[in-house]
Amino acid sequence: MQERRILSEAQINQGLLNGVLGTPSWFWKAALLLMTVLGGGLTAITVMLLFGLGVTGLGRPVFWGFMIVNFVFWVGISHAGVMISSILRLCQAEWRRPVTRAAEVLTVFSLATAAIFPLIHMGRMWRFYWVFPYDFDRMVWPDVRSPLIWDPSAIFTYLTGASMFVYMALLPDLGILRDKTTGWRRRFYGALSLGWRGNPRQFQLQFLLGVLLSGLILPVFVSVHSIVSWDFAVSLVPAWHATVFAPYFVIGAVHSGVSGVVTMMCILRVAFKWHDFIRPEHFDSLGRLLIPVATTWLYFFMLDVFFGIYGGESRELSVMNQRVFEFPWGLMLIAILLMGYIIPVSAWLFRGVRRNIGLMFILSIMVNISMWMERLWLIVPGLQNKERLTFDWQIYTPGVVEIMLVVASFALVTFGVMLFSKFFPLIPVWEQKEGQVLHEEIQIGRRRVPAIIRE
Amino acid sequence: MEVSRRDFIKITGASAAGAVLFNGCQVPEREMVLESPVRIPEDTINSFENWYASVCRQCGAGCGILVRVVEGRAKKIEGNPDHPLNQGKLCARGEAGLQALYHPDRIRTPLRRSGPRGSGQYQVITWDEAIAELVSRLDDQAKQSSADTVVIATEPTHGLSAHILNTFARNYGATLMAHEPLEHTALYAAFKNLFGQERAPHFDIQRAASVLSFGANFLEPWLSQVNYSRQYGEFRQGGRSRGHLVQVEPRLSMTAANADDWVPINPGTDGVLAMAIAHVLITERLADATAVQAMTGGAGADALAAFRPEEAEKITGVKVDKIKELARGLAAKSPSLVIGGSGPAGHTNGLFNITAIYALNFLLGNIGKSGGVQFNPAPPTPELAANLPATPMRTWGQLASRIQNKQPKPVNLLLVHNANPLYSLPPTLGFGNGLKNIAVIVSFSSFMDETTAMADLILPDHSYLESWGEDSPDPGVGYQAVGLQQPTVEPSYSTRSFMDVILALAKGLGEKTRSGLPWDDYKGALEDIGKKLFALNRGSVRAPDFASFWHGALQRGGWWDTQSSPTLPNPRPPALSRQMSLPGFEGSDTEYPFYLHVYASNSLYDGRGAHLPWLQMTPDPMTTVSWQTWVEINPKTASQMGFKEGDIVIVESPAGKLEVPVYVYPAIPPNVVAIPTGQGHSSMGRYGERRGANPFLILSSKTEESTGAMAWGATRVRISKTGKSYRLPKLEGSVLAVEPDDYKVVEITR
Amino acid sequence: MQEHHHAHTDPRPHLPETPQEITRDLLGKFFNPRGRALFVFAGLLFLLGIVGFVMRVSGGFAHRAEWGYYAVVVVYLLSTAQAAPLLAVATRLTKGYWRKPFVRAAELFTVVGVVNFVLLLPLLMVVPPLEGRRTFWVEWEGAPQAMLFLGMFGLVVCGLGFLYTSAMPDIAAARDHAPSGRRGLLASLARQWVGTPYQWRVVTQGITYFGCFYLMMLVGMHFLVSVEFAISFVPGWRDPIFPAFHAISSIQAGLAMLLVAMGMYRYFGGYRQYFALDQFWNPGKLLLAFSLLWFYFWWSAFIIFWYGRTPAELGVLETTMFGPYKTAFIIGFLLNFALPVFLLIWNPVRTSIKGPIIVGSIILVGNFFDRIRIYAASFSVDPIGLELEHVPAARLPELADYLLFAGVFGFIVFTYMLAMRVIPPMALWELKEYQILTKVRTLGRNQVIVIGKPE
Amino acid sequence: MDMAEDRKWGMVVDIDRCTGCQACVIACQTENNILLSTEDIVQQSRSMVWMRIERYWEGEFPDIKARFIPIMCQHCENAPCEPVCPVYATYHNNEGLNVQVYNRCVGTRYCANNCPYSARVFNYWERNTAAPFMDLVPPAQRVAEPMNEYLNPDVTVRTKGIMEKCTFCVQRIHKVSLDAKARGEDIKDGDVQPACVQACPTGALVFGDLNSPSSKASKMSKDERGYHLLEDLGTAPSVTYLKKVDPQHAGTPSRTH
Repeated sequence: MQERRILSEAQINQGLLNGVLGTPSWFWKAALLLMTVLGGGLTAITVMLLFGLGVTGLGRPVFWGFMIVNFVFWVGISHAGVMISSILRLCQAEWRRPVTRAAEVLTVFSLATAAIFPLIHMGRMWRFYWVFPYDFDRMVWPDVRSPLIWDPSAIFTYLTGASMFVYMALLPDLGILRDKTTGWRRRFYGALSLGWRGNPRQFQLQFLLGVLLSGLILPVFVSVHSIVSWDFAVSLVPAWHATVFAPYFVIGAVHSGVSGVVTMMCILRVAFKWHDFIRPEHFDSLGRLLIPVATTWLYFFMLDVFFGIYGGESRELSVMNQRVFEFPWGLMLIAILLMGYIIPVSAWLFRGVRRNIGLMFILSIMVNISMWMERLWLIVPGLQNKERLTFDWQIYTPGVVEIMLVVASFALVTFGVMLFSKFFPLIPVWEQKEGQVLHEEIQIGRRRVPAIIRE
Repeated sequence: MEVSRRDFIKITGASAAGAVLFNGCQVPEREMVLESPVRIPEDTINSFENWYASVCRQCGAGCGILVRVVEGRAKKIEGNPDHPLNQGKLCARGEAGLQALYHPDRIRTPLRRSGPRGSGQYQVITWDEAIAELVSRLDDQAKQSSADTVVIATEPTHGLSAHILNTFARNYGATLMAHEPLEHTALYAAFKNLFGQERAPHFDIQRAASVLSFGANFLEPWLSQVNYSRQYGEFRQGGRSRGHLVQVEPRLSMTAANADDWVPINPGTDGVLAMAIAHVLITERLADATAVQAMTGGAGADALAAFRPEEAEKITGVKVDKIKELARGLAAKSPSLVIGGSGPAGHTNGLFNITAIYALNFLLGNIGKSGGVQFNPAPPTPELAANLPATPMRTWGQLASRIQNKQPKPVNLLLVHNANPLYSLPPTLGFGNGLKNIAVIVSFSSFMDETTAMADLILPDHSYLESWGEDSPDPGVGYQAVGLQQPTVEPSYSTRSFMDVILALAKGLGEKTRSGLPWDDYKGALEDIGKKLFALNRGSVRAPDFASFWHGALQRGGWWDTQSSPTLPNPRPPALSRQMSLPGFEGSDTEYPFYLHVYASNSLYDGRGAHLPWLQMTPDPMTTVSWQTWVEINPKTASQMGFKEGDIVIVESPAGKLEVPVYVYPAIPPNVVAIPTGQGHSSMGRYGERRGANPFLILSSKTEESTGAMAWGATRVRISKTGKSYRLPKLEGSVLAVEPDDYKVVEITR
Repeated sequence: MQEHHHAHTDPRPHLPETPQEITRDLLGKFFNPRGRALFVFAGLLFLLGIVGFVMRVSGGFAHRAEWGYYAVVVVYLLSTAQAAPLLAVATRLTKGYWRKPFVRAAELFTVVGVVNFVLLLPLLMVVPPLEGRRTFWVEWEGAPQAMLFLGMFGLVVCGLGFLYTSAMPDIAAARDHAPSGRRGLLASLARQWVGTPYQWRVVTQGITYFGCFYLMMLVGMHFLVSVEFAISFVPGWRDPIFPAFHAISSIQAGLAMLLVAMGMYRYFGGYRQYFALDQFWNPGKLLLAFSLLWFYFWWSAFIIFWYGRTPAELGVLETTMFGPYKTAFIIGFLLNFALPVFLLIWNPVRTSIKGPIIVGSIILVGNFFDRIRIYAASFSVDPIGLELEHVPAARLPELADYLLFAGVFGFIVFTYMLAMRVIPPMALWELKEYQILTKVRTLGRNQVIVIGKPE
Repeated sequence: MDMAEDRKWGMVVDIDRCTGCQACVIACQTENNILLSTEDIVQQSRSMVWMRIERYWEGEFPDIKARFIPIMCQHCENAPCEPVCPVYATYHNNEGLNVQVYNRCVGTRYCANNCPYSARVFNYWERNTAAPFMDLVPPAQRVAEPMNEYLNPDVTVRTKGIMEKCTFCVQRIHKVSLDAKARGEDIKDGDVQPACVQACPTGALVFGDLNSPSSKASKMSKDERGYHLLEDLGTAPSVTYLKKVDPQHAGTPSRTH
């Protein structure tokens, strides 16, 4: 780990809390911009409420469109946090330290955003609570056979878990903040920090909690996107009804999620001038992690495509035919493969690229564009050519409202993370220090080899 | 009878029970818990309903209907199972009658024009004023002994209403004309010539073994759609061996689509084909010998030398083998039935076509046979026998010119009822331009159609669901039948039945005019007819006294006598014409490369249904397009000319031009384009006006040579791009619906 | 820091003090190996297997159903022995410090591939013609055979290459210390290895590339086998995830195979001090993970079929799970998933030496039954059409099959022990590296082990 | 309904009789208070039709045929739409009907996605002209007073955001069975007639109790021409189609049997 500069605790505090204790110059401008976009999103929802979903581009038989695609996409992004924090924590990957918090926060906000979409997408969104086991005047419980009942339970479990994750990892920093602030903020942080003193016992408990949560949240992590994928896979819609969907969606989620984290790290590094904390070596490791992930994704992608044409059933073939040869799906397919795998992975093979922040930024964005398209490519064509009643085949074109909502969703997540960064450090201070303490090197002959402490 | 508590709740206090359930104040029985939300709206409330029998007036067929009335509101129209014509069935247009009753744009009171003509500014007046004004105007004309400057235009009608109108017009001295865009003049002329009957014969399709139809769209609005459709069902799967239907027509119409064999033919040459078939029948000794004797004057096949299949092929474009196949098919599958419809009739040689076509029935010995052409007896009473057929377009042309140059006499007063000549007469006739020369135009329409919009005085008629009436259907069912129309709901607005108004006028105009019209209102007239039927003491309803007879008749929706054996005509085979007559067209084929094939829309018919949103939204059976007019073009032609679906093109004939979106129609010859009628109203209520295009506007004013009927097939057009495009509102999806080979949606067997 | 520390004070293998001692000790064991009795016994079973093989082949290829259990044997070898080396590959790529003692043990399994290659050949004759059945190779007759042949060939070659490259330095070392009798072979194998930096680079690079290729070939092979011998035999079986499930269950079995082998090394091979807790509970964790994945992948397919309820899919479930082969399926389900997970979630079991070994042997049995319910069933489907006409009745193994079952043990153990006598069964150089890279430091109050991780 | 348990309503569609005349479509509209498919609704491919007549082309000019097939909810025994609804808005009742419960529906539209027959239509638009901002909608696209007068009091008027579909005119079924019960009799075959069946001029549609062997529907559903739509999906529809008869047609073998 050549780039590591040994910093004093003071330097670390000062560097990592700059966003919280002071406000960067760009902050308010960005906030204003984002809020206007969000305003657009709100208008869109209001219009849908007033006139009905007619304002979207949906019709018969394409009843699901952009909003659902966007939902799947954001649930996907939300897999970054746990992937990084919990799995890497269990694997004791040293380089995770600066990445964890940001990833977890991204998880929380993207998941919350995702959860909005199925709700506003309902015909009677003001009745959303009917999917919860609450029956008072209806005298009928939700139907547990429906994937749309599995969905909310999985998502809200995951949301709770992820938030706890963030909070647990936040405790020590809250302590620091409490000591560094005055007035209402002091009281605020004080209340949140639950009397954190940072004595060894507290640290050990907090560490145990971390390990415990990591273990507990893993099944949820897998189940969430599996269940989302089953929304589609259990139905009879051609090209949806594929057994591979669950792992395919999960790995795709990790792919886009981790790329999302990369994007975010790039932005943070520049925005908060965290060059000492977010270093090329971290991007290097993320890049290396992404290669097998992307490859597995491609493997499942191929399985899905192969079995789409396998057996030559007209219902599947018509969809696959449309996906490959018809505009815009054909081009989309090429774009997905190029931007989702071929270009980035072949680039990540080179250490130089992995350590080049600018390139990593572009590549990670590229991956997520392709993943968004992939979800669209997966979901819509199946509905457009549903079954062999060719008489009913229809083309889906998104409405303005839907596009506005998609844009707004990106704004919402960014805004959420920004707001978070205003109150809490996006890089865990204590992990930074711990990492520095645990950092070791071994002398072998003339070389110094970086080493980890076997926990 | 035992009714459980729950049923009691359901039947009576259901809504209350529902409310309680829905608020969940109590835990009801399990079934109700699970089903309450289903049962509350649909099932537990069963409204208390009355059913009234009446007659449908959405077209001329006169089907019997039952109207479901709940709390004084008509809720549903269904076919009257008792009525011999439709036997409980009904068509889309009949179902949509409710919207004519509850249409937001109905004219609700008598109106007098207050602004310039056509400005749509009217002032509300009372009925007394209205009647008084009309009476005085008529009186003036009568006093100036210019009663013949009064023209009364209605739809073609028969029976009592025709009787009253005729009498009134005769007494007063007014000219009485009937207008129908797709008139059957030529058809009826042929019936008269061949069968010696004023009335249309009864086609016994259901018992026929094979039917050869020349452009007779009998499954679509043509003469009596529901009756023919019902028979068609039996014809196909009625238990006997499945009938064979062949349709000869330039375009694959809905009827052709249901035929076992569709024979595309050059427009207007149907007669030639029919004669060629006759030729084959005769040469191959497949025809009834005596008929041949009579029809060829003993000359046999030589008489038809001009129509040898080889010759016919050149003209009709139908292959020789096909012609022979058709002839043999007819002969093999007996009883057979040959019918011809608007297609062949709507040409300059219409009468020739139709005559030739129906003449085949003589050769095949179908006349009067079960499964062939059967004849309808005259209605039981002279009043019901009265008839007011459509006035040929040529005559309308003469009227138009008379209006325009006030020669020989001007038209001072025009009374219009259920006719919309302004919409459906080709502009080249100059009817529209002439209107300014008419002093007063009076309309009895209940909707602001084009003609009514020009009216000075509007005396809105009842909806047919609010008024009395009668109809002895024509074409009939082979025996005497009289349908009775009665008010099913109270009139919603201050409207008055046209017949009542006429009778009021007659009353107001004094004894001369009133002679023969003793009644105060139409109901009275109807009851008189009722009395006569009662006096016959036969048929479906018999009763000790008139009152119960009358109620019985009204309840069953009419009176009919299946046993009636009145004298039926026994026509002698006609002589076949020896030289052929070919259709004439407006526009040279070099300048105007396409035949224009105008056909009646399945839902809007000739445009009278355009104001009803239900009929507007009814998908066209073939193209599934609704709310619009389109021009059907063969795919090859379309690709050559670079048209794709939705491109708006200009269809131009010598008479005028239209802007219409293209529908690429795989089942139409490359040299023919087709446009449905019905749309393109400039004024027809919010749902009907300013949508689509009106093909009548570009029709030439050519007429059928001998009868003067409108020849709506006699126009050629050319087509050019506008560059504009439009998404056709259609039910069909984004691709041309063709079933995958390995999985048929519509499975087919031999 | 973690709770199991006081349970086992030092989980590391106790290596001899100096590199030289390691060499001497291990080569000593190499030149006079133990377990001759087992060797002979395995040899006998090997012969039995050959007999069964001959019987099968002489029985002719006409009746596909008869070959069901033969296919089971082939696929079982592919899923266990040929998958075992993966752990060497994976741990090398991820720099797992605990791999050092067992990499060679894993690599040696590649030699079993040679036997399986021979076994596969007659099976190719049984593959039915393409027309009239569902398949990938539209009308490319003979494609399945060709692909299977090439796939297996490539797999075996990669494997041997992998083994040879990584063993090169040790063979050389052995050559230098070998008694005159054995020097010849070793010398010819070791070529002119003297350990120049260039040679080292070749070796390390070679290991990576051969490893990666082996991984890919194996996954590809599982795809081919599962499609050509199972899916395409059962009409209406359109199951994209099945090849993935096949691969996952195979990796699990490979892991199990390796654990059992390590057990043998430790208890009967005389390598007790080299195989310590580290070498068992780390794979133990993986085994738990893969047992869970086994269920996840199986379930993702099952729920889709069960929810879809189309006749074709229900037919597949009937054929391979709940029909005639119910028992085999249930046993497989218990031994592959239920029991292993139940055992491994207990820390005392997972973080022990015997625990993982026992679970491993359980899984080895379970996998065998799992393969039976798949391949015996799919082979007995007849005729292969476009729709499953009737669910085939269960077939019981015949004598030849039983001989082959016995042979399986021989095929694996005999060839393996044969290889042990040619190639040093322990990676000397890896162990030495390990020895160099681990140090003990004092952090705060307690002693910690520091492990160097060279970039 | 006490005797309802052993009843299973079903329909038989004789494609050989169907002429595609659309009478059933409008009959359904008038009976069931279906939102008017105005021009823009049709353009947006959201036609509100519980029953539609599909037209399939076969061959090329001049040897071209058009085939009609009426498609409505098939009331599947094994309905894909039922298990996916989170709020039990659609379920199978004890008379073999696949009922749609409007006031339970929250409009996830999952059922519609999962219906292979695309038989379900969704109320994309607000239909209440009194609702706020509805005056922005052009008059020709609204159903204006007094057209509400003809609404069927036995059928719910659905609001926006609700899924709906053919109910086999459940209101008629229950009216008939209540009347029969009041008379103390059982329902006679042919007493219950959904609007489409009642209207169909050619008698292509037949409705009845498939469980009573004597009913016309159950007899016809055993006709050798009978087949089910998309049979290989195993949805077990209650609607049986009778194959079109075409003497000229070779009769392509189909995968269903």
